[in-house]
Amino acid sequence: MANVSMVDVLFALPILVPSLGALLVLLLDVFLEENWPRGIFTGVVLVGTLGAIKYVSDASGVETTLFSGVLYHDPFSVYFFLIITVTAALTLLMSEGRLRQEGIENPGEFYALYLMATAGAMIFVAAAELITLFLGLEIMSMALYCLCGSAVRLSRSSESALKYFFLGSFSSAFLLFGIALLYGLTGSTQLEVISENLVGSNSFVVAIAMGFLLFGFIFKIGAVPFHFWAPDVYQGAPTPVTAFMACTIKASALGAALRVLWMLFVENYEYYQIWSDAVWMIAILTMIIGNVVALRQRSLKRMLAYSSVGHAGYMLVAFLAPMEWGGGAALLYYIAGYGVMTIGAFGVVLAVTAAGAQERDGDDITTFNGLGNSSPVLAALMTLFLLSLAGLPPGMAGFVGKFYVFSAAVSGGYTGLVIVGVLCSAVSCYYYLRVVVAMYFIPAEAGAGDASVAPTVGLSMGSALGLCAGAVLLLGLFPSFVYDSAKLIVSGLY
Amino acid sequence: MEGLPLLSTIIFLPLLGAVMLYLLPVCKPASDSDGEVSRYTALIFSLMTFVLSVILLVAFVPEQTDMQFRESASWIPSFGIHYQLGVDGISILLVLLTTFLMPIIILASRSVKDGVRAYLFHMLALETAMLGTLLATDVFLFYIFWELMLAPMYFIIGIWGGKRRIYATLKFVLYTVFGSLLMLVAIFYSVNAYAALHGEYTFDLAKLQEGLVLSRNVQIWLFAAFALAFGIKVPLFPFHTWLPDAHVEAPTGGSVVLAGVLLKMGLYGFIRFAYPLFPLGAQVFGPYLALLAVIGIVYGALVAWAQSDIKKLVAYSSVSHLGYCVLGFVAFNVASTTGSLYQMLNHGISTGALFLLVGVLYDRKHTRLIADYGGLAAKVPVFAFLFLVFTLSSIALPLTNGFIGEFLILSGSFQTFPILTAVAVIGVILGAIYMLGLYMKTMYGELDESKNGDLTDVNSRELLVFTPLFALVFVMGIMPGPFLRVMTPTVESYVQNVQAKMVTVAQEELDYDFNPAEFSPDTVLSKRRGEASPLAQVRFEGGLQ
Amino acid sequence: METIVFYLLAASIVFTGVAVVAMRNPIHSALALVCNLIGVAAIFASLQAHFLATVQVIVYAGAIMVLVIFVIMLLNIKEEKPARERFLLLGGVVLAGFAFFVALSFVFLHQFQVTPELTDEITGSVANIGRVLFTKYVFPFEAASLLIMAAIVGSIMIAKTKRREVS
Amino acid sequence: MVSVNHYLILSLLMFSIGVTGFVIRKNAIVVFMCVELMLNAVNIAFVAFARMHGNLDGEIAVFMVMVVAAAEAAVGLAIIIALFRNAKSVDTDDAAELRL
Amino acid sequence: MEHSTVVESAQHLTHHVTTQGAALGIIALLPLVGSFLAFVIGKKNRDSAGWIATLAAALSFGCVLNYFFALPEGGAFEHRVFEWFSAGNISVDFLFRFDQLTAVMCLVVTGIGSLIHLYSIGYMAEDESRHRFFCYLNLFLFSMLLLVLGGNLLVLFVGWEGVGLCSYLLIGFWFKNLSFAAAGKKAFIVNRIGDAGFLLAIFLILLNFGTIDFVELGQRIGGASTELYTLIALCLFVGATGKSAQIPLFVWLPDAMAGPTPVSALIHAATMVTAGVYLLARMHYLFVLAPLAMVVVCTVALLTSLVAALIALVQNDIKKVLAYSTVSQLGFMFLAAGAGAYWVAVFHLVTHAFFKACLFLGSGSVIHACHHEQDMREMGGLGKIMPWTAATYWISTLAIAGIAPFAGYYSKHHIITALQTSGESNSLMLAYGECFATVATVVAVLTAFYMTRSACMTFLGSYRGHSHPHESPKTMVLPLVVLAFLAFVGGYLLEHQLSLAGYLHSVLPVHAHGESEGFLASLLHSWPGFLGVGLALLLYTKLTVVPAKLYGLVPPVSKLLADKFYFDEIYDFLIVKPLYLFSFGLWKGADQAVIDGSVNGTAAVVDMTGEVVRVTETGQLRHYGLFMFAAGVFITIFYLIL
Repeated sequence: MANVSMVDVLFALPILVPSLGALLVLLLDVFLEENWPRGIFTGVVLVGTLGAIKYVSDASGVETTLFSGVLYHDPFSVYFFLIITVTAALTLLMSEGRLRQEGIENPGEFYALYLMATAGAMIFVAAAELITLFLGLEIMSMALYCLCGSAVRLSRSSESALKYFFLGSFSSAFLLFGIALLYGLTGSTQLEVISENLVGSNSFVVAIAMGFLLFGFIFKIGAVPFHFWAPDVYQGAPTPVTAFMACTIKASALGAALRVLWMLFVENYEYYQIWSDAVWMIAILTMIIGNVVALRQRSLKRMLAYSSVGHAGYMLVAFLAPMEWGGGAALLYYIAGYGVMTIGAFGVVLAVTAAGAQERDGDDITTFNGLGNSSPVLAALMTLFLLSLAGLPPGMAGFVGKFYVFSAAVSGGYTGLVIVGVLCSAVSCYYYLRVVVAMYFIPAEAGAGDASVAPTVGLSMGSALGLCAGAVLLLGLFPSFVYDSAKLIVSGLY
Repeated sequence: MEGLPLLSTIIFLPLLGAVMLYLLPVCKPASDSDGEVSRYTALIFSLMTFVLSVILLVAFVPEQTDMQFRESASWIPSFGIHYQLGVDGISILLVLLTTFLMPIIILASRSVKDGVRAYLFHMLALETAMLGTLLATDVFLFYIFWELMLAPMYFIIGIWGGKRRIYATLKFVLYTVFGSLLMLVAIFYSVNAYAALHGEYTFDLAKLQEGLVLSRNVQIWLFAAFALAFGIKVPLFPFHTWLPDAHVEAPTGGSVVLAGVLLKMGLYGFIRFAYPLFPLGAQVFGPYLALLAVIGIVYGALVAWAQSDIKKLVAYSSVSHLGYCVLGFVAFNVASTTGSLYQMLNHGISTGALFLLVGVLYDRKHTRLIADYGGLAAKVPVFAFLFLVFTLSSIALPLTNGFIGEFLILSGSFQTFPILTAVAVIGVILGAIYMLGLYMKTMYGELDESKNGDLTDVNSRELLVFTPLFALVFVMGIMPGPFLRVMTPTVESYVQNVQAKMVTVAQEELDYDFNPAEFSPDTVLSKRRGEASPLAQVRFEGGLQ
Repeated sequence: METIVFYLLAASIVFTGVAVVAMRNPIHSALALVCNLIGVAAIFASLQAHFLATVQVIVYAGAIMVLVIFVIMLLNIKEEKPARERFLLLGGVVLAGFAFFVALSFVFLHQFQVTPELTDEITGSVANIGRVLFTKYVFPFEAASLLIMAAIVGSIMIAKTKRREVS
Repeated sequence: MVSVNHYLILSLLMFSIGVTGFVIRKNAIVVFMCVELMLNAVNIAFVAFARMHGNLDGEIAVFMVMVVAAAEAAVGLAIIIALFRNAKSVDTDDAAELRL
Repeated sequence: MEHSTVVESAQHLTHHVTTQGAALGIIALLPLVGSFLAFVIGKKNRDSAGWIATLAAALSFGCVLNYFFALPEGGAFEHRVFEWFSAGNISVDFLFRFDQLTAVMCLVVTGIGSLIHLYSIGYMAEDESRHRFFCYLNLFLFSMLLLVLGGNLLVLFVGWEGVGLCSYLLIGFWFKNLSFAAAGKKAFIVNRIGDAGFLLAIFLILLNFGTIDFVELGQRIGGASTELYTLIALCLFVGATGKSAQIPLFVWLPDAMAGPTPVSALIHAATMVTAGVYLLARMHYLFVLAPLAMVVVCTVALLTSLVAALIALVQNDIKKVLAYSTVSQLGFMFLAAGAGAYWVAVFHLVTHAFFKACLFLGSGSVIHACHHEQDMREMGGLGKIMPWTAATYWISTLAIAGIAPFAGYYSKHHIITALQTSGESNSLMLAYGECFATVATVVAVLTAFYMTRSACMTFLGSYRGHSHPHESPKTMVLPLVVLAFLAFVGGYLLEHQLSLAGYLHSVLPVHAHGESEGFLASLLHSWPGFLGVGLALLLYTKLTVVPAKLYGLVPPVSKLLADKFYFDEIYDFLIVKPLYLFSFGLWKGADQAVIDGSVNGTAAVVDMTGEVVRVTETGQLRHYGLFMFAAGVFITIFYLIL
């Protein structure tokens, strides 16, 4: 039993910086004036986190675990740290100065929780041990429950917090049971030990444990059949939180799930069949239901929620494709691309629905009518993000992401799954393009709550959207940069 | 010209123009309220592109049958994806058609009143996408440009279209996406099969053509996926119903580019990709495609006859005409394939011109119903004359361009599918019936003074638009030699190569059958455990052949 | 003896558990839950997890449940209205839960037929727990503080209300 | 003899009761209590397994679950209070503004 | 005849001493230039158009004469203008060839064409857009010359379609009248049906013989099965029926009379409609290998000539009578061709061109005089008012009636003789030869009868109309006189002095025929003509009440004849209407309902699925918990058990 060394602490800096940052926010909130620039401070913390990540990634020569084997310290974690921090920073940037409009009255607490959720998400992906993993999950979730309810005067915000909280607790109870079963089977909560000891176990029990674990992970990823919370919560929560959930949280859940499930069930060859069948079915259901139900949504946030469900489906396809054939790398790339385009889309929603953010139908699709005339740049950006989500050039990141994912799946032999995937992708074009229709083809009616007046964008939102758009294009045009390193990173997993 | 990447310049010059429209201060709506400056800017860029493509044609060596003016740069090395361009006798004239039509479309854009700049932007962007599609020799690059064609067209129909534009444009996009995504799966499959055999990924068309060895069964499926994507684009019966809607709702320029170039992309895809990659699949599907094409010829013609809307009539006539092109190609001999390529050019010119003519009428009277016109020949003789010429070109009267194409197609196809071609000849009759019927109903008879008494004849700008098209109708009808000479060497070697593959591959009837299950994680894991991977065996067998 | 104790405890746990679900009045449910948690603490104790048993009683049955009851009283919650769904659906849900239970236990019966060895060395004593907690599990332990921090901050943010500013 | 199986079955039974309660009860506080039931059920399993394997990882897990439960109690009750403030009800059926 | 003999003779007949480099293209090019100039200059100065066009036609005629005289016995001129197109195994030259057959055709086309141009100057003098008219007319000459000069099937086809286009334009010349325009369209479309057959024939020839050059084809022919020859021949014949107005595609020709009368004379009597006959003559080596096809040709031709003659009996429109007469005479030409006497067919073609052009121009003169009145019941007694017209018309009538020594007699006599002897060369005709000859004789009687009837109704008796007729101007009379002269002596000259048979024997099979008969014998052989003419004179000058009574005698028959056997109505009812309804049904039913319906239906199904699945979005926590739990249990159990 090794004691805690300085190295452990240093290498855990990416987690520690936002945690401490959160405390600092709270502390400063007490002493500073009412309107001190909390957002900027939080941004600085996140930038500091980026610095820490840089430090860690430079230092990571040898793969190792930290704190007597409860945290991984490997490129995989670093990659997800980066994704989590960058998406969190982008979300933060775009929501700068817009909290009040969304009904958030306690910015100090909000930012603190935001940082804590970020830290929790990092623990979640980096955990090498299931109790730590569970704790990371709970830190992230607990902060997130509260963030969802942060617009305290809005009943839909409370309602979304309630739903997210109860369903989240419900699912984590299942996850916990899964952990208990694995512990019972192997006598350890260390992933690597479990993976070794699991060989030869009763596959029935393993299957049940697998089911319970999937319940927990899939819930956070937001895939069918554990997606029911997503639309309600996405719609009810303040838009910045929604964006945070859709990108950062989903990314960390995928990262954690990828590592855990891969190590436990894929490395363990004999359980692979059960595992892959289950994920196969979930992936198909997710793609179909996510995309098909999105067709009928009028609320844009709800639509994006279902779209994110659909994308979870595509990511599960990559999840299924074997790592050697590019599944893992494709997933890593996809998460990055998906993150920027989704944040971009939510950013535009945030800007356009500013006036009606606290109304019930504030994000109705008619809000976008005539945006192409009143604010051509915003509309063009939204078009780019939506096309990217639909996987159509010039939305290159989405297209290349799908390309990687489906290509990996085909080489993995999942051609049927890919066919379903592309068909769903075709279906998804309809609802994405419906927004484009509203923006460009339907003129705004005077007076109504639509975009007859150009929404204000501002510097922070503008730069966030610009960064997202740039990332969408660059990731797509020069994907090798990310993909090749993703390949290297994933190769460390097996 | 040494050192200048000519093809890239041709592809991206229009895009540069499109961007310039937004960057140049003179094009700002404030200083350019009627969009004249933007029009001229766009015109200059499209003309420059045309000039460059003419230079390309001049420098092109027809006798060299492989790709010329190659450009290649590694793009996504892990998948062997290259930014790779090239032009050969099959694509060069289509490139010229594209660059030729675009200035004409821009000249004819006067009828677009609102958002001229955006309209021109989309047109130029579309030109880039189309040229890219024609010039890409990397499957991935091709696919990107292929999909890129959708977005500008979507906006062109959606913003500047008619009443049901939203329905039409969504239908257009969804239909096309539906097909092309399945093609994407087939591309993945082929690339993976190639990788399994040769141990490296590549999207290079030439390499895939060389090295892709697939069993008949697999080829059938992959070809079907490609055929669906391309068949929808052509459009082949029964995947054509998006076309009339899109044509009717699109603005004039949109219709012209749709009929003139976009539809050709489907057949071009067959020629460039589906057939060379999957010759056995092509062999199996060929007769069925021919059947569909012939059905399309007769069906399109019959339905066109029943139309009361001029644009819809012309749209259905496109279905019929493209049927000829497909028939000619799938008959797959040198004559018919050349004819098919030639007919693509002709269709672009004559149908493009017809759409422009309809646009002229629509600009003046804002109706496209046949019943609203009649007796116009007396009032607008020049218009009537032009209309007659393009009508005759459309029904393939000898000495117009249409005849050469149609004759080559039919006489060539007759050698492969005599019965089907005999049926297709019915289309020749029906073509005359609906086109002359249209001409008679609109141009002949007594003029309704109250309705069309104020109609003015084509003005000088419109005349400028039609003159090059008019000239081409006869030049290509009387002197097709120069055009044919550019493509025949390539077509000859192309047809020979593919036919040779059909024969040899069919004879060998390989044991090897690409089976995706071999690449499942089982394989991967067994490999990790040090067992012999089925993949290795596959490689070994592949090496033996 | 041990068996009898187990069955008694088990019976009480199941009974109080059912009571939690079945009671109309939330207060009754809460009280049932307290009993249930104490039963669980007894089970812990019977498994020689003394530290956990203690914490269970103090933190769970004590602090947490008091908080719950406090909230119930604060919000002045009355009895629950009957569900809108028909009885059949409820029955179905209960049956499904039961089926879940039966299926899983059927599976487990074949796996864990092990009688725990009762040894003196390794027990859930405070010392043993503490040793593990502060060596191997020091990071989770610290992370738990973050969790509690988040919970505190979050609940404050959500529950506190500023006076609405009049503009 | 009392085997691990006995504890496990007890655990599962309790878990099932919790699940059932979660699904059929409408009062948010009771639903919350059902979640607590489920967590405690898992705790029983953990402790039994810890005994079976003779290591303390399971007990540490239980300890952490208790922390989580405490945190959940705080957050959950706060959310319920917020909901009550906005909707004047703790009935989960009434909290259905967000739907379809 | 033995197959090999036939093939040999075909090879012999296409074996010319060809002379390269003759600028044959100039013959066709002149009218093309004329056409352009007539339009451009005529647009400024309307009156100049006619003269320009006439000059172009005359110059062309001059060129033809030049080559005609230069043409050596059994030789041919060739002019390879350029390689038109070539791809794969198909290579087509723009090739002109001038042999004896072409020479005859060219002379007819440009000669009569020039005369009709001249005539048109007077006829169209008052028309507002006569520049357009002359432009079209010259364009027609150009196309027609392409047709006859074409050295391969495709150049011929160019001309073939070109004349169709010009015919379309000229029929619909007065396009403000929609029914005229419709007549033009009908002509074009019916022709297209024939063209489709022609195209198929070209494809078949290309496929089986690899060439479409007439000479090469003649050399390569042979070796294929009789069925193939029959098929090709029938396809060609389908093309010919379209262009030359034979059953079943003859319906357009009567309607085509909507065009200006010179057009009817030039296109629909003298030249274009005979293109089918020319085609058969050109491809004779193919037809002689397909005896069955020849029987079909004969049968169709006989039927056509009979039906058309019967209809002509009761027409009152002077141009309609002439139109049906043309159809009937074209039938005669095909009879000759079908009997294997191709040169006779050409002979009749030439004489027919003389007298029918004259008749049409005469009728045009009458119509012009009567201010566009075409109904013969509104005429009468015009012989006194316009003697030149009347005289020429009568001469031509006698010519068409087949009375020696007028032109028509010789060709008709040959046709009937050829039919009688057709069994010698075609065993299938053995049984029918006599029968065909008999019917043909009957038709000849009918021809003489209805033509005399029309002449009587127009020129004899007293004027029944209301306008003030007058003799036509000199530009119109001069062509009439020339043509009448040709109709008078042309046959005799070609039979004896100029010996068409001898001239054509190097390109067409000419069977040795008996020594020339004496004048008396020929008068004797003209008995059908005398019979018809006499009967008509009797009925329409003396017993004028009888015809009406005759018609009244069998009303259904006369009605049937007057209504042209209801061909148009039957086609309309059986083909056009159903096809249009079918098209409409295809559009509404197949296209919109089934195909588009299934497309939109798929979309709707997906959409509805979305709607149905959306039901799960109840917004209620408990339901979500239940769904998740149930789904989790389901998936776990599903994979546990399966």
